[in-house]
Amino acid sequence: MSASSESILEAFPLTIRDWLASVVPLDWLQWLILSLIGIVAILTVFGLTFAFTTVTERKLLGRFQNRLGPNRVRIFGIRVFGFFQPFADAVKALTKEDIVPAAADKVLHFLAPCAMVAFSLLGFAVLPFGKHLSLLSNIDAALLYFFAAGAASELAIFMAGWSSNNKFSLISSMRALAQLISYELPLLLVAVPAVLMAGSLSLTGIVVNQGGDLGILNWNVFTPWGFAGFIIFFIAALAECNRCPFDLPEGESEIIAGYLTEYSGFKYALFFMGEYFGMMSLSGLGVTLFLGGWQAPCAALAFIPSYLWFYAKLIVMILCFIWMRATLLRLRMDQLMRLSWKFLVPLALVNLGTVTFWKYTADWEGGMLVARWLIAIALVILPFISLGKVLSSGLGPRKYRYA
Amino acid sequence: MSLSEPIPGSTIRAVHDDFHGDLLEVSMGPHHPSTHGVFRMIVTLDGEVVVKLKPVFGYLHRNHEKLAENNAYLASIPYTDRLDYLCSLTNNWAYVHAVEKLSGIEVPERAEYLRVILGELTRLINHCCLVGFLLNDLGTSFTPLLYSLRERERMLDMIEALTGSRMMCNFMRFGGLRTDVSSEWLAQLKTYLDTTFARYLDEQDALLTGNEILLARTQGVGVLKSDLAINAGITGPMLRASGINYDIRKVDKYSIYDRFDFRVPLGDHSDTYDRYMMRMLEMHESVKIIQQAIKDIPEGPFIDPKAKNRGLRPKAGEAYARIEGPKGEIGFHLISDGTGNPYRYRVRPPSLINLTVLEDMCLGQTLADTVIILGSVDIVLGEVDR
Amino acid sequence: MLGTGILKGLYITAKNLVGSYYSSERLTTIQYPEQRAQLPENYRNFPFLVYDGEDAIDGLRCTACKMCEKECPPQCIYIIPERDEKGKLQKKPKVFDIDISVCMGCGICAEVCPFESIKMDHHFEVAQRNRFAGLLLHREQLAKSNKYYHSIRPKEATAVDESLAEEKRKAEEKAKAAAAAKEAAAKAAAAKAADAAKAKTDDLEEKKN
Amino acid sequence: MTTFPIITLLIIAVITLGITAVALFLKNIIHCSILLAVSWVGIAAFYLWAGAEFVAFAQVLVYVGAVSMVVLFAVLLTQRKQLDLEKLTGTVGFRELGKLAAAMVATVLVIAIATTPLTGSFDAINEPVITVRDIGIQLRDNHIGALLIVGVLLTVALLGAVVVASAEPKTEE
Repeated sequence: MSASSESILEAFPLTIRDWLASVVPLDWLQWLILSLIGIVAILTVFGLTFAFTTVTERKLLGRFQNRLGPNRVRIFGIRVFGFFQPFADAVKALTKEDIVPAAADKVLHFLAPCAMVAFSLLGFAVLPFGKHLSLLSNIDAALLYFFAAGAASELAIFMAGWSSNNKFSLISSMRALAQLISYELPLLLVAVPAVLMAGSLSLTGIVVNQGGDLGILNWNVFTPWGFAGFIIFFIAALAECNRCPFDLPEGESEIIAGYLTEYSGFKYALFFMGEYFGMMSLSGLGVTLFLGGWQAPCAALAFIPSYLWFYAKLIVMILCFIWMRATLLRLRMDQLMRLSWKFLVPLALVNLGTVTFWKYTADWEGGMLVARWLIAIALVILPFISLGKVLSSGLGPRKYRYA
Repeated sequence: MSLSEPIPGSTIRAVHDDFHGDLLEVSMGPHHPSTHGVFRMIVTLDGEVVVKLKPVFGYLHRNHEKLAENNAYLASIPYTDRLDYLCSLTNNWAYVHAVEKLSGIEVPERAEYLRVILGELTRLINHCCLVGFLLNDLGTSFTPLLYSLRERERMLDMIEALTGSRMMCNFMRFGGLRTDVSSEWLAQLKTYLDTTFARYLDEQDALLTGNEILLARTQGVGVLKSDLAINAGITGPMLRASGINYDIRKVDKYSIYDRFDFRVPLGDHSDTYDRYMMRMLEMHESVKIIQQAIKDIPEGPFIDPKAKNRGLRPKAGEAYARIEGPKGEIGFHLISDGTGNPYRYRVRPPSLINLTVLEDMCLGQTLADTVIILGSVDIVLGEVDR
Repeated sequence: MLGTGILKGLYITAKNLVGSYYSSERLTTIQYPEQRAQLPENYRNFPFLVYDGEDAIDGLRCTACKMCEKECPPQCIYIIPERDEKGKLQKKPKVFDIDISVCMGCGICAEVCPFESIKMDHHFEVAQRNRFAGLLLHREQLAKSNKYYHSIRPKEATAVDESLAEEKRKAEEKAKAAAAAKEAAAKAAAAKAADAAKAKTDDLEEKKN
Repeated sequence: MTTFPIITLLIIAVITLGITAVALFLKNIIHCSILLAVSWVGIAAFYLWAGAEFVAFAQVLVYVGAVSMVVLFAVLLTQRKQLDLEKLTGTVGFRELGKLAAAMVATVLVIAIATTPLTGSFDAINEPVITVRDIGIQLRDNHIGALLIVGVLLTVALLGAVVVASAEPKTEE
């Protein structure tokens, strides 16, 4: 993408930032202003996205279930199909009484939601939102930073579960820890192929590697190992942010609200903010690794600024999260662990094999290219089918006799 | 109290044990989102595995039977609506059936056909409700439950147009029904069953019966061995899921069920998945029965004119009559001493009796499974506590 | 193959999502305060008293026979009949209270009432601020005109009116017949009396001659 | 990473040591283990200050992500009912033994610090910025043996854990 063909919109946010920074005399103060503007930009964009994701989730869930979502909130008489709901929720969360159980561990009980939101926000620092828009674009171990930031959120959940001094919270924090640790492995393993192909750990490098004249076909998701990797990534991301088929830590029908039981008021809202930020940062990573980050699907559409493409793909992935939540049942704890250790991790390891095969046969041409694709697809499908058979052995719809 | 020996491997041991660590006693209390009403289970957990489960109920006891002893026979018909408030027409039918047997009242042909139609319609409502609640316990955020409730609402609207109230129908009288059923209502029911309900059944089937997570969560969970089922007096879909062919419509051939050909599904593995499939397959059978009944329903009186409803004084004696309710065998045992009030009025509640084996099914399973097993037993607290 | 069941489930929910936007078959939500569901005619909620003519209290059909009070399962009806100055029972209820916090809307009172005077209402917004006084409806609040009865239950109201008219006609015929019979009897009695008198006068004349 | 003057090094050192000290003397053991995890983040800050991002992020990922969980699980599962500590540590002999062990560890540390030749001045850290690619190449060329052994060791440990966990106890039918 040569600079000349860039639209003025592309670098527009940068010009504002540099103009604002130039106002300040001292250089270290300038560095401070630059990073502050970046942080404020991310917080506003993703804060608003969080607000409107909650309401779109409730409206979409409603539509999935053939009912209308919330449409009653009215500001100055305008109803806008209920999209003022997040502001009403915010006011409710702020005004609700914040009950702390007497026997609770006050310090941890207070720190848990703050830690939860803090850790899930850390992930946004390295995501390449646009061609030039990335807060810490000069870090070359960006992917490792992302997983380091995500890994600490288990600490927050444990603090919440333990400090509420409630049996259900304890069970649920145990479940949460086991689930998060066991699903971090497939998440890491499935990110390695993208790094292998791009040759660098930095996320901007991975996105640039997915560019090229073929446009959409260059994205990782349209290679055999990329598609398998994206499916595993999606399942692992669902588990990492406690979303539907894996929302055991706060399985409503079993242990009420799990580690959230003893929280109310703004702390409860903070937990949800943490969960949604985690969901957005993970789908941001998914978009960067597999869906070509800020790459436009084809050269003709390149005039739309790159950060809009990133945002569109992010929204599509969040809608898939909501779709999963509307349909899938919840797994039991041991099945959840078995799915990760006996199904996703082996598949991810095999995926490493396919990607090395894919990389070292890059120069096959013509007939050999078809062979390359077939072998790669076989390397992905066969283990999936055999492991799938092992996993669901003895389960299946049954024939019934009639008396 | 459990009739069978504890399942091998489930460690029955002291709650407080320093070496193995304490067992966790959790009260899934009367105020719990998935206990279908005010029902409490004191569950002792070893990690996630259930070691002991003590059901506690009685929170919804309304003294139904003593009340009936002080009321006239006609006056306690509306109270039977409130026994199993999901299917009030079959409760009415069971009570009216018992009083007719006690006082020897005849029921005309058309009334029998109408009773079968309404009874099977109530079975459809109850089963589609249960399938929705069972899957709601499994964790989908309300989606299959709301599809079921949408269909149930349509059926309840039809019942409301006929009897005046959605759930508290109070529609059956000794010797027949309170009012006649118009032919447009029957035609509307027939078209509804053929089109919308059939589509709902296929959708629910496609959405859930092949779903891998449902298979994993329900197959092999909460197994109820057939000998334990017989000893504990289990009836209804739970018994047939354990492979025992006992359906009162076929055994007693009461009312005019011998004129309809319908099949009774049986399960082989007697686990939660079979109990869920029993209800799905029974729904198909009930739709068949209703269509046959609508096709050849005769004209004639909807109630036996000679039957005395108000101030009925059956001669002294005693009678027990039962019908195949959606949850199992619901029976009424009436003892009359010749006066206007029954001397003794006893209800055989299928939910309560099916609930007695809950602990045997849950031993050795995890906490998450107890919720689904309770859901598959299909209890309604109005009937359990009376 | 693993996963096909889940994909089928996802397809169904997607179909419902799309369906809910255009087919009214799927989207069944009624926005209650603005839109109202059309109540079926047989719908019953709480009882009310029907009165004919204009004046609510005089036109009441109820004759305070206390049949409904006796038959009501939760015993929530309380009737005191009117007494005239001499203390003789009148065919009008002085006090007719229904405690709708106890009433379960079963409709047995409407069924057993021989005079078609108590019927089941369609009005369901009965919330009150005060649980005791507010929900104890007196005769004035219960009484509603026959025209209102026709508006909520057209078929049933017309059937009731016909049966009442027919009953009235039969009653008049019986009254006419009874009146005719009385006259006939009176005439016959008079005739008999006349014959007897004539016979007596004949005896007197025979004795005289 | 831009090089930072010596002051930031002191700040990080003070914070980390402070947190670790507090962690040692707290009564509530859960608070201690969580503060321990925070002190590991402090150590990662040292690496960041020195410009070694890879090691810093690895440190946070491994320690704060996984090892802190192991510590918390251990603390949780062995939660003693509030027994008084004297009875636990047994006779006085143990206390003497404890002091001896502490002294030995201290001497080893002091020798290690004394003998390592410190590079020139503290402030001008201007060594070439090592990118992850260079680390990769170094690992591939000079330390390939060590890398393979560690890789095999970890895989064996992982598979061993999976096999141990997957073999349900035979008693369960």
